[in-house]
Amino acid sequence: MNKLMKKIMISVVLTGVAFALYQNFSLMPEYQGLNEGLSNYIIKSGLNDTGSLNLITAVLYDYRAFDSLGESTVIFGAVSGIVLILSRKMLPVSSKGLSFIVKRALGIMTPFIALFGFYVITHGHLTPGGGFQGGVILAAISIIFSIVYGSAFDYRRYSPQTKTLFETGGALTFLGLGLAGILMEGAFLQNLGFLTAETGTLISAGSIPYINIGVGFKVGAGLAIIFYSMIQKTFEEDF
Amino acid sequence: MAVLEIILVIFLVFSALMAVYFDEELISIIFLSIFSLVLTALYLLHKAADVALAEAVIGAGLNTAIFMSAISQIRHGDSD
Amino acid sequence: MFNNLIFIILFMLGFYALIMKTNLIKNVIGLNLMEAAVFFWVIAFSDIGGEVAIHKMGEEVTKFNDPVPQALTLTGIVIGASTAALLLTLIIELNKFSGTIDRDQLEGLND
Amino acid sequence: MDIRILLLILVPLGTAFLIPFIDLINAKLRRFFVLLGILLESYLIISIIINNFQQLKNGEFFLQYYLGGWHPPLGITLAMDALSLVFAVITALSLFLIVIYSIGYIGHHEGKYYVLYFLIAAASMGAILTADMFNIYVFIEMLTITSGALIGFKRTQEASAAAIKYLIYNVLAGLLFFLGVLIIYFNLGTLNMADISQNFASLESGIQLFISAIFLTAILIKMGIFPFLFWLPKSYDTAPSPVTAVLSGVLSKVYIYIFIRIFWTVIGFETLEALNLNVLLLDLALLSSFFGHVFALQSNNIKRLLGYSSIGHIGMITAVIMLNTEAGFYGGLLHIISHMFMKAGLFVACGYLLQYTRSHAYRDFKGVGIRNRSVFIAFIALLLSMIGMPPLLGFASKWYVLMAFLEARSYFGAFIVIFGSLTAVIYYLRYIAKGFEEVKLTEDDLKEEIYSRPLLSVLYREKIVSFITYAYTAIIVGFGLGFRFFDLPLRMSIESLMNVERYIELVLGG
Repeated sequence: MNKLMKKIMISVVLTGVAFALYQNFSLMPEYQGLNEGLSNYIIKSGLNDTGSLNLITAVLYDYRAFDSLGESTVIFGAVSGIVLILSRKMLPVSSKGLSFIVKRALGIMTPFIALFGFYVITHGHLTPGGGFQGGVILAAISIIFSIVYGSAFDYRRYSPQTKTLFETGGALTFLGLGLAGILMEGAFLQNLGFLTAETGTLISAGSIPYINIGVGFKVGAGLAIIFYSMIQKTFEEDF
Repeated sequence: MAVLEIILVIFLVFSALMAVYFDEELISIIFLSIFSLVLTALYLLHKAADVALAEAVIGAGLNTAIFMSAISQIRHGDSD
Repeated sequence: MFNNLIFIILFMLGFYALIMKTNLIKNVIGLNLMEAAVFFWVIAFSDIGGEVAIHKMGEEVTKFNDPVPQALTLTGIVIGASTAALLLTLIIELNKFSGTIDRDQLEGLND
Repeated sequence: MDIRILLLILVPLGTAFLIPFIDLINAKLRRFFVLLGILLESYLIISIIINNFQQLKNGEFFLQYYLGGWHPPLGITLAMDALSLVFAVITALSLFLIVIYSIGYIGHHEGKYYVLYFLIAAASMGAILTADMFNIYVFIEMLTITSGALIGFKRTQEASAAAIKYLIYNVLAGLLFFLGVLIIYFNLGTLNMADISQNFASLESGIQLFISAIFLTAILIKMGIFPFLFWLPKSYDTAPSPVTAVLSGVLSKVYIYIFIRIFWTVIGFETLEALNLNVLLLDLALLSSFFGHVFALQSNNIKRLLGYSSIGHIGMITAVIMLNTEAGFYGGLLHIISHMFMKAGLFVACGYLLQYTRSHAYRDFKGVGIRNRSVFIAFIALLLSMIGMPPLLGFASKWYVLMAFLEARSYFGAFIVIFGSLTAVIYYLRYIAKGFEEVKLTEDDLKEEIYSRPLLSVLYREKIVSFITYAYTAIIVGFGLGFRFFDLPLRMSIESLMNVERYIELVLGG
């Protein structure tokens, strides 16, 4: 009875909240794009300013690069927290993994997945994608390995220390490029002018591709660490 | 275009409903993954390619893997 | 109008799962649904019928979709994924001690 | 363009990034490195104050930094006025003291602990210094994730449950904040705080109300005001003592700063008044304060009690700030400073006192005062300051708060201040009396207790821990005698807070 009352009350509250939200959202005027302000400027002169064809990458790694630094710091913090909470000294000894055919097929596919990941990372300023998306694809390789070959395979090849090295290396690359911006151009995370080449080529857009590479390594290694920390306990019980 | 969008939106709401409705966690997670895929398609329809790519790799790929690895080690019922 | 309705349906579904479901994993799923609802609304609202905000070499496009909300949403998606991972980690750790992930049973165990 | 305010964020961030490297090379260097980082941070703060002291005195203090070389409203701008300076100084001082305390307290997983700690430092500095709405969101999420992980640091069932609760509430608040920022962007096309402030009045009142309500919900959850206070005591209880000191000493104050920035600088108090939200908020905050003190009365756990009392004090601070008078700001800001030192000091002292007890419960508090007499006296001094005894800092700040309430003829507020002090006398005296109760323990009992407690609370360097407790007590006593010291910075910060046009002009024009 008590539970039913609670359910009814919460449903009433939820309906009320939904109604209030709907009322308020219908107040919002139809968005027609803005004739002045941030987005208009970026659409007009984003290409000239940054040399990046992809304007979203231009926003992420040039106009608002500090946000991206904060964002990768959030992942760094999450990784540290997860490793702290789940740290166990147990080495994951694996199950045998899937069948021979699957392993062979994956062996053929892996280079292409890695290639796609690197493509997404390095072409962040030309096509959709960038450090974050490509980094997740790289982490996915690690995840697929642990499913198909059994978890110890990837673990033995790339120890947690290596992954940590990649992760902090990526973060420090980002920070270092920012400091280089202070030294060479005068402001933190300013686009490095001397790296700019002809627009539309791979080595254009100043420091954006290099930041992308740093972020890609950071995110990939960090997410792989998260995944490996989370599957460790299963194997502890297998003993 | 509009028809495709409506179909996708119906799928979206349906998969979200199912993800909430089922008590079994595994089914919920699979529906959440489907939800992310449909959302990816909708992002593409709305001309947001970067967000679509991010949603595809993070929402449908990584989140599913993390959720699965979480439920694979959760024991039920035996409180000690 | 249409998008607002979808946003509210998804948001409320997520909120319902967060409040009413006692299973902690379902709560995290609810949180994810709420995040997805917000991000979907942002993208759908900022769609003004233009092209993807990427220049193509040798082509002049006059109308782009606003790139700034998309960049902000990307940040939000990544942050949401890392919070979900941290929450699930804590749930695993909680389950190791209590053997349950049911909120009602946990209330009884704690105090 | 003053690079030091950028370095205030980058130094802790770089320290956090480098600690895993140092761990790989030689883990013994870590502690030295941590100290180096925090000393550099303190040096930066001190040099900012000394170099700009004249401007500070004339009320012209303002520093800013354009990230990426983009001038506002295009890119992200860091801005520091007198209000941010006051918050940055007290935050840095707290962080400095608690880092030294952590060196004495944390004996396990030190590497990851310091990484998360320095990320909190970087994020709180960032949230204080930035002048960009979305940047605040990023830093808030950073604070949420790092502090959530640290609440689960003890790795017990209670700690994990508390951390999950904390994270769910705070992620929800962060999501609402994101929605609010995006709605502002869709209406005004900008993310710079000064630019938003300039144009906010031109919006329709319905949308103004909507945006204010969303931000209000988000920040009230973060601060722990009445309808959303349920995550707070549990997480304060289960986190290790230095983390609790950070949570109550730094995080809640950073959220109050964000609250002030958003509702005075960005949205503007006139808007709140026009929407009739200020009266509602004032009553809500006072109610929250009342409930905090009442819950504290029935609490049987010292750390949870301190958490409830934090709710009471933060509600009081919010209420007195909501009066929007000069006296209100003076009392509120002074009480923020004094509460920061008192609460952090109390948690720090608790970490020392509760090292030999099985739990934080009331019955286990027996005999604590006899075993560690000098630290317990410091603890009592801090408690008396919380109550508001005359020569201590708590008295001065509570006096100004009371005067502000009486001046504004808000008698309910004045009643809450006195009620808080009176209930505090009751619930603290209980613990002081219990602490001096004689306990007959044999050697074996003591040994058994030591081995039964979780490994993490073992203190390695008791001297450092007790020294920091004395330092906090010295601050309370010293500044309590000389609370006029805060007169200049508080007047400066109130002036810069009330003068929104000047802030807009400096951020956009400078």
